[in-house]
This record gives sequence, C-alpha cells and structure tokens, in this order.
Amino acid sequence: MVRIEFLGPISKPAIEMEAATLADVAKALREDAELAPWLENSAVAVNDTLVSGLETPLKSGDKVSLLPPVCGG
Amino acid sequence: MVRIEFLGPISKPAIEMEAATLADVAKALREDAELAPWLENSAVAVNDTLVSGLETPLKSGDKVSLLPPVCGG
Amino acid sequence: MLELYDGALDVPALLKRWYEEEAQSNYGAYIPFVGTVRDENGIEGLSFDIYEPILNSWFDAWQERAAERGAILKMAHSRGDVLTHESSYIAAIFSPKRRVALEMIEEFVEDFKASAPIWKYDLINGERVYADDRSTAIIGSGLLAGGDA
Amino acid sequence: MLELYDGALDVPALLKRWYEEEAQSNYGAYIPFVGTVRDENGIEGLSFDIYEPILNSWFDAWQERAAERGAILKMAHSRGDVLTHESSYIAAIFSPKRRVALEMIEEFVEDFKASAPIWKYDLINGERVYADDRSTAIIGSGLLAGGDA
Repeated sequence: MVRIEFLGPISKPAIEMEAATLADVAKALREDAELAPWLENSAVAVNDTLVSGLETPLKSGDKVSLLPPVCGG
Repeated sequence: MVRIEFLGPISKPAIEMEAATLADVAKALREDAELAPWLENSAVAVNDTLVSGLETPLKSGDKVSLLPPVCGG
Repeated sequence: MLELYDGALDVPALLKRWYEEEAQSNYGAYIPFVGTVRDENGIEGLSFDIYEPILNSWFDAWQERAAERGAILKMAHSRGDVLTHESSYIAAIFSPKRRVALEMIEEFVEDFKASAPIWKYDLINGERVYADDRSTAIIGSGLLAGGDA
Repeated sequence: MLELYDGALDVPALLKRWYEEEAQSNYGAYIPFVGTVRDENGIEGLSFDIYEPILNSWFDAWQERAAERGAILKMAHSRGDVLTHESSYIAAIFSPKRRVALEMIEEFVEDFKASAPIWKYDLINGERVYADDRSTAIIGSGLLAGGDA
C-alpha cells in the first residue's frame, strides 16, 4: 500500500492504495472529478522528493504527496 | 575670487584665485605638479553641483570642489 | 538556519540575533529581505500552511549553493495567521562580497516564491480563502493529469 | 532619512527603528543592505571622509527616484574610524512590491559605490592609508586635466 497525501488547500484526507508506479496513482486519482483541477496544477513528491515521471516505481510504505500552487512570503 | 577645495585624500588646503570660467581654474591647477594625478581622476563640482564642461562660468564667491575617486560603504 | 514560527515574526529580534550570530564571521555584506502583510483587498491578514520536509530539503539545497560562493542563508517564516502590518517572512544572506549577496538574495527570494511548499490564504471575515490568484504552480506540475498514462 | 554617525553603526538599533517607523506604512518589502568591515590585509579597520553637501543631494535625487516607484530609501553611514567586524553602512528600501525593492536596492547600492562622495582609508598601524585600489573615479572625472583648455 502507498499513502497519498493532499497538501495545503486541497483539503482532502490522505488515502491508501495499491500502486506499482506513479501511473497507477494517476489512474486512480483521475476517477475523482473533484481532484481534476488539482491534478492539473499540482507537483508530485515521492517520499518528499519531487518527481517528474509517471514511470516512477512505488513500493509498499511509500508516500506520494500532491503539492498545489505555492505562495510563501 | 573663487575658492578651490580639495576633498578627501587630496589633503591640500583650500586656495582662492581669480577665475572667470573653470578653464581658468584648470590652467592654474595644472601648474602644480603634485596635483596632476588628482586632476586626472577627480570630478569637479561648482557650488556643490557636479559639472562637466570647462566653459562653466564662475563668479566671485563661487566654490569649486575636486572630488577624487570614491569608495563608500 | 530555517526557523518556523506560529504567527507573526519578531523582525527586530531576528535581524539582531542573526547579525550578532555572524558578527565575527568576517562577512562584508548582510542583506535581509523582510516580507510584511499589506492591508489590501479588505483582508484581515494572511494565513500559511507549510510542508516542512520539502521546505527543509529545498532550503538545504540553497544553503549548499550559497556555500559554493562563500555565503550563508538564514530564513524565518510564519505558520498560521499573520495580521496586516505584521511580518511573515525574512530571508537573509551573509557574504564576504557585496555582489554575491545582491545577486543571491534576489535569486533566493524569487525561487522561494516559485518553489517553496508554502500555501497562502487570505483571512476574510475570519475565514481562510486560498490565494489561488497569487500562487504559482511548482515546475513540473500536472504530472498526474496528462493523457499519457 | 540619511543619517551620519561618528564611528561604527548600531546595526540592530537602526534596523529596528527603521522597521518600526514604517510599520504602519503598508510596505510589503523591507530590504536593508548592511556593510561590515572585513578583517583582511592586516588592517585594523577603515576610516571615512564624507562630503555632506553632495552626499545629501545625491541621496535626495535617489529618494525622488524611489518615490516614483512608490518606495522610500533610508541610509546610515559612518564618519571616521570603524574597526574590523564593525559596520559602517546601511542602505534600506521599503516598497509595496517585492520586485521594486529587489531591483532598487541593487541599483542604489551600486550607484552609492560609484558616486557617493565618501573616501575610504585603511587603518594600518594607526595610520590612514587612502584605499585608492578600491576607489572609483566619479563619472566625468578628469575634466581639469585635459589638454583642451
């Protein structure tokens, strides 16, 4: 099981799912219509490192984080 | 009479002279060999305003200042 | 060197402590950038969420970049609510050289705005309203949305 | 807004006072640049001469440029001796906008270095030695030396 966390304003509780790669996570999250705009504008981190490819492999215990648009300062 | 002031490291007392333009001042100061390097690298102000031409007219009571290379901070 | 506080920052105290921490370090230039909440659009203030693990690694990477140029960075940011005319952010650089300090403080603050995992909300009638119009998508965003999977 | 002091600056006190002076002015960005005397080349410190009339008019012209962009400048500088690890210079900008503040503090500090009528001396064995190798001729220098008169 991997854990999916939604950061900042997405305000959705974390979920857990089976996933071998980030593509599996993408496929599952796209089924949630409310998430669609956030998928468009969020960056993705695996175990707190930003990633750039859907082929990123996942193993049980991994944490996937969605980071929506930021504005510090 | 105009008054010529030498600022910062030039460390030369002010002098007074008759001068109708800045060209007259330049001519007089060039006779002082010790001043030659300072004339090369100093800016000139008349009554505390930087000037850029030797034709600048002078009248009695005017103050001419030589400003050698600066380094504030 | 990265400090997070609940609520507004005590700017004079931070600027003083950082200055004194480096007083004998032989840096020639110290440039703090202080961000203060402006009274505009009728807001009562701003509120911030921070994701610390990624903020820390982002900051550590910048600290390494600064070290390559002989400089160091310090930063403080608020969590939660900060009212108008209070300050929520200080970034500071210390460097032997003026040019390095002037260049890096600008690069650091701009990358902070574009990349640091902090989310801003307007406080309006006591409610938090996500400041989406002022927010920037982190580079690489949209990975999960593409039709390529 | 231009303050001259005999000897080293009290940096924490100045940064605090300036911050508090503008606390209700609704500026979003405050960037001070602090210059500290580095221990290098065996100097005991630096010493400064200032020609105030032209420094004041230079500063006033910059204050007008800042006002055109909604910003204000503050500056403090030392006269006379400042020892190593003490500070001799603070320039600060307050601006509603971050970009204006980041751009102007750099322009202001660089023009200060090139134009402000301040002369620097190394303090070596208690003597003042003009820092000619680090000094910059003001634009237009050499007017009195040319062969054109």
